[in-house]
Amino acid sequence: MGGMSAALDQLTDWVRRFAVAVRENRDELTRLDAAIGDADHGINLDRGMTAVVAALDAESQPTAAALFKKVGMTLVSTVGGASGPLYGTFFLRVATASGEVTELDGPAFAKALRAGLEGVVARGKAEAGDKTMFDALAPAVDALDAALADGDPLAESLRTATAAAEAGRDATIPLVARKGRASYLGERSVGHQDPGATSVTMLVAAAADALA
Amino acid sequence: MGGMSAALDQLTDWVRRFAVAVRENRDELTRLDAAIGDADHGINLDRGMTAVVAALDAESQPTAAALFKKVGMTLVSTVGGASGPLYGTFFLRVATASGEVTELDGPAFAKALRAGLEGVVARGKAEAGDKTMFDALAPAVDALDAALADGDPLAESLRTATAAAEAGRDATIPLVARKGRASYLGERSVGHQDPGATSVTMLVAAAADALA
Amino acid sequence: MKKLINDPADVVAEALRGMDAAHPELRVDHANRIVYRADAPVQGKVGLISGGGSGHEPMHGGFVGPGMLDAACAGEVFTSPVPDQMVEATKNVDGGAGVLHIVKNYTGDVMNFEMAAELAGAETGVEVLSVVTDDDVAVQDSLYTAGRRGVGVTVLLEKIVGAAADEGRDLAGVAAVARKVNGQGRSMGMALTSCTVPAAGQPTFELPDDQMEIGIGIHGEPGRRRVPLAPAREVAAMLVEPVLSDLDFTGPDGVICFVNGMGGTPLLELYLMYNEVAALLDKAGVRIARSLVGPYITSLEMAGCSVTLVKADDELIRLWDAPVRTPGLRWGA
Amino acid sequence: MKKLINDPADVVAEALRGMDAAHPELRVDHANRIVYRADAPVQGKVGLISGGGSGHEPMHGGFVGPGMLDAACAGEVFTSPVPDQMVEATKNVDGGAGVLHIVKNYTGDVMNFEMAAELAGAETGVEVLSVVTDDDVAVQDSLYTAGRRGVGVTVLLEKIVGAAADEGRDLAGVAAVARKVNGQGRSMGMALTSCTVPAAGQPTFELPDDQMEIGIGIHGEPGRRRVPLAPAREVAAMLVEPVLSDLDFTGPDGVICFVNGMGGTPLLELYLMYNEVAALLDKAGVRIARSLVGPYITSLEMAGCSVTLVKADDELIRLWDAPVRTPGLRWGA
Ligand SMILES: Nc1ncnc2c1ncn2[C@@H]1O[C@H](COP(=O)(O)OP(=O)(O)O)[C@@H](O)[C@H]1O
Ligand SMILES: Nc1ncnc2c1ncn2[C@@H]1O[C@H](COP(=O)(O)OP(=O)(O)O)[C@@H](O)[C@H]1O
Ligand SMILES: [Mg+2]
Ligand SMILES: [Mg+2]
Ligand SMILES: [Mg+2]
Ligand SMILES: [Mg+2]
Repeated sequence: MGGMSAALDQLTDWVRRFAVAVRENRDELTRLDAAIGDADHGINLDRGMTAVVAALDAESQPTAAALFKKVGMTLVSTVGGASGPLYGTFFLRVATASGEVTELDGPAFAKALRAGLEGVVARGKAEAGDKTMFDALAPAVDALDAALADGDPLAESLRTATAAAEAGRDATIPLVARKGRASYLGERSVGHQDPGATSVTMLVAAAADALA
Repeated sequence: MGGMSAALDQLTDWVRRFAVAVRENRDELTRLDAAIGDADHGINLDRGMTAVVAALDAESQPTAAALFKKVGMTLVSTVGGASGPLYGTFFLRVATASGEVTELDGPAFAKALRAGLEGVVARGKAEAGDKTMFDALAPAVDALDAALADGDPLAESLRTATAAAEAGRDATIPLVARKGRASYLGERSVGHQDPGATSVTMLVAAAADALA
Repeated sequence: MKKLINDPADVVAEALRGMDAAHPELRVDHANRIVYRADAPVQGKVGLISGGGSGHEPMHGGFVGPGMLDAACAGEVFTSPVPDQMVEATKNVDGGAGVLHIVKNYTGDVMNFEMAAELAGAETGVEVLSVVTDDDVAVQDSLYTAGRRGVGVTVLLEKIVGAAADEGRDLAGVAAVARKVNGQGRSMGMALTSCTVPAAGQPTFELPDDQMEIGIGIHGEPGRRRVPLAPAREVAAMLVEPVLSDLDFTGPDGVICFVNGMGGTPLLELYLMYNEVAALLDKAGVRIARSLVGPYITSLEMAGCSVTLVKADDELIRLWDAPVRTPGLRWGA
Repeated sequence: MKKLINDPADVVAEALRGMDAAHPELRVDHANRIVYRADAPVQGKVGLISGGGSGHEPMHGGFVGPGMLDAACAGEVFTSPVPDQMVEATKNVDGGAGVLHIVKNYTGDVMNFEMAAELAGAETGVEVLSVVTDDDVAVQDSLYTAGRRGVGVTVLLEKIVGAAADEGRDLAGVAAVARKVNGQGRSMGMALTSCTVPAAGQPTFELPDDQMEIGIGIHGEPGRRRVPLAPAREVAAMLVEPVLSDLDFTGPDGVICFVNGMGGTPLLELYLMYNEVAALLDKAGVRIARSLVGPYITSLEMAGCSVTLVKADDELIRLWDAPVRTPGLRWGA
């Protein structure tokens, strides 16, 4: 394989690594949300990803579709708030796009991520520059497509995507929020990094680590 | 006169000086009450004595009985809490004991104060060492009687009485309160000076100043 | 001091204006700071008045109305009202059957109501009886002290006695019900934070972030002891145990269980505390017949709670269930 | 963090246990965190459900009962509940006439209720309509943002719509009343202090002793601007003016005027604020037809208040006056 495609255990590892990252950064994510939201983003995602890990521990999933559907359904059922439907819809769309397979090659993985991104947009109607998770996720998916189109292997492409997510995340700092709770602050949201953009960057980074 | 007896304007001055002392020490009295009570003794007495001064400004009183009755009634009607009935009853009894006169000699003034003290006891049932205003007022009245019996002039006797009140007030510090709100604290009331003993010492000191 | 007020000296007067405006079913005498039910006096019914310092809202003004008080006298914050107010209220709620004064056991309240009862008797000829509530087990009861404070039982008593008066009992009968409720009730309270008397401008006591006060009253006075913060489960035990060891609440009769908020504690936490209290009572073999959860006898913005139990036989339960229509308590008709 | 809780993770579950124990007239599904009126579903009546993050008590669980909601779904503190809860509640309150979802306009709440409505329709065939409250004038309404927040109007709407459902209107008719109330209502809030989310353990924002936040929501989020502390009179103007300039409340119809406490502000101050608000409305030629004063839609222990006005014609007043019997609001029968 060597970073050209992703087997089921690597995909599972992606999810688990994301859970670890959320756990480790729980307080940081919550602190970011306290500044421009309601101080629960880390708590919410951690509750959800803990439930996801428990579900994966309890029962191993036979296909990528089954894996991501389980992840999405569990997040929808345990997170609540904005991130529950957004992350949940993301994974449910990733599941559908992945199909009943046990391995995804680079283009298939990229296609699945793009489907997830489209789910986030369908659910939340965010546009570029609204200061949401979209602002990190969309550039990451674009970068992944571009890198794969350039012939880079999946692993390397995901590192490129992570860098794009990080840049998108950092670029949320000067923005005025126009979606989600932070939008209530108007100009006062300027100067703060969006919590959802931060967590979704961890999601992309976890993929780069797991699918290395 | 020269400190041998007290004319009506001096008696009025006593009341007014007490009002000034209460106003000046309002926060201190309230602070003492915060430690072992409910943080209102200075506020209460200041409200009452402000009303008293307004009443005396509005209408001058023809006799000692009329003067002290006005003071007592005004305090009863405006102070509330424990100190309203206690200070009110004190002045009402002083009024009755003074009689319809325009001047009180030493023994008559002392007799009036003792009647006031007895009113405080009748109303509040405090005994020596209960950590109340009684513990400053009773020694002051006793010292006044003793000094007058020794042949000291009224003015000097009131200075002696003030010293006795101060000593009584200071002696409340180590006591465990057994009456009033401070009694709820039990042993925790130890180490704090009683607010009522503090204000009543100002009352005696005001007499010493006014009747000098 | 962070408060929604104008001049601290005007807090009580202005709050009474707001109460008056918000409740057409009440009548407020602003000069005397008395809240009346609009239709007072009710002919033939024993009149019920209470009163006390302000800062404990909804008590007492919020408990004026059919099935509860006929009038409430508002003092300054944490300061007993004055006899003039009580005399005036007594006159205006007497419907010919006499008036009961419900007094919480604080030196100031007791002395002012005493003076009022003397004056009301002398000036108006209205028959007056007084009942003093003293249910706070945090305070040692003794002939040589001011005795226990009147706290949570006062709320339950005003409701129950209001129903007894509605039933047409005479003054002695109404007073007897009041004494019975007080005799069968006990309370214990705690604080997580102090409160700030508006005119004082700063917290009555300082409480470190990791400490709480056990055995507090309702006037921001410190409690019996200061202990480290503890989980709700342990706090509940610190409140329930002294109540249960002061009076036997077991037996077939059951209790009215009242978990009260001190003003700054959210309902979410009060329900959580109720859950702990109910579990402890269950373990102790005490049956809960009725319950009340919420901020009903408060201490300004103090965070904390108190637990009150009143042993209630069928008669008291019937009186408790009877209709009541006040801003603070309302059920039945 | 000073709270009467055990493990922060258990706050909502344990508070629901307490609510269940304290209110025999409610039924609580603890697995799904749903508060039902004990007799749900009511056959032939449109079912009303709402829900949202916890920490706003008594809303929504305290508004379940005859004349108001049939069920409320409790989320984690300040976090929307999940679709599973809403689907389950929808199934169990449907009495054959369909179910109305009352949703406060927050991205999370709207998305979760949207998913629930999709699922409920697909899974159960129950007819579902949704109405979203968005009354907070502190937030600019725009197609390009999340829009205004749903705050105080939600309380009044749940009461009025509850009465409309009781009158036997059909789902479309009940939803129409809900939209009318929301369209005619506006709110504005302020905070003197922050609140602390139990799981976060520290205040959501720091507010210096001499500052307050104007234009806050109900989730401890900071407001639109931070200004120096001001007297109640000026605070009232800061809240009333933006409300009045967003919608014309003058005219013969009058308003329901709701002064709400954020959780940590005592009733004494809320009545004082009501007095100021009433004076401003009088000056502006707005007639108060009905009023409500108290902590009904809270933000944990936050000190502060909000003002809500709903323009109410005879129909809405009649529905407002209709009997309601819930832990949080109770009058009439
Ligand atoms: N409409 C939206 N589209 C995409 N992302 C959004 C939208 N609204 C909010 N978000 C994301 O959700 C994050 C907040 O999530 P969280 O704190 O868990 O939910 P809540 O705001 O309900 O408390 C924001 O930082 C933002 O990235
Ligand atoms: N029974 C009593 N007899 C005499 N003095 C008393 C008694 N009870 C209280 N006091 C005095 O009253 C003072 C408190 O007065 P104040 O704070 O105005 O009233 P309250 O306790 O009602 O707030 C105490 O410091 C004490 O000196
Ligand atoms: Mg959040
Ligand atoms: Mg005092
Ligand atoms: Mg006092
Ligand atoms: Mg949230």
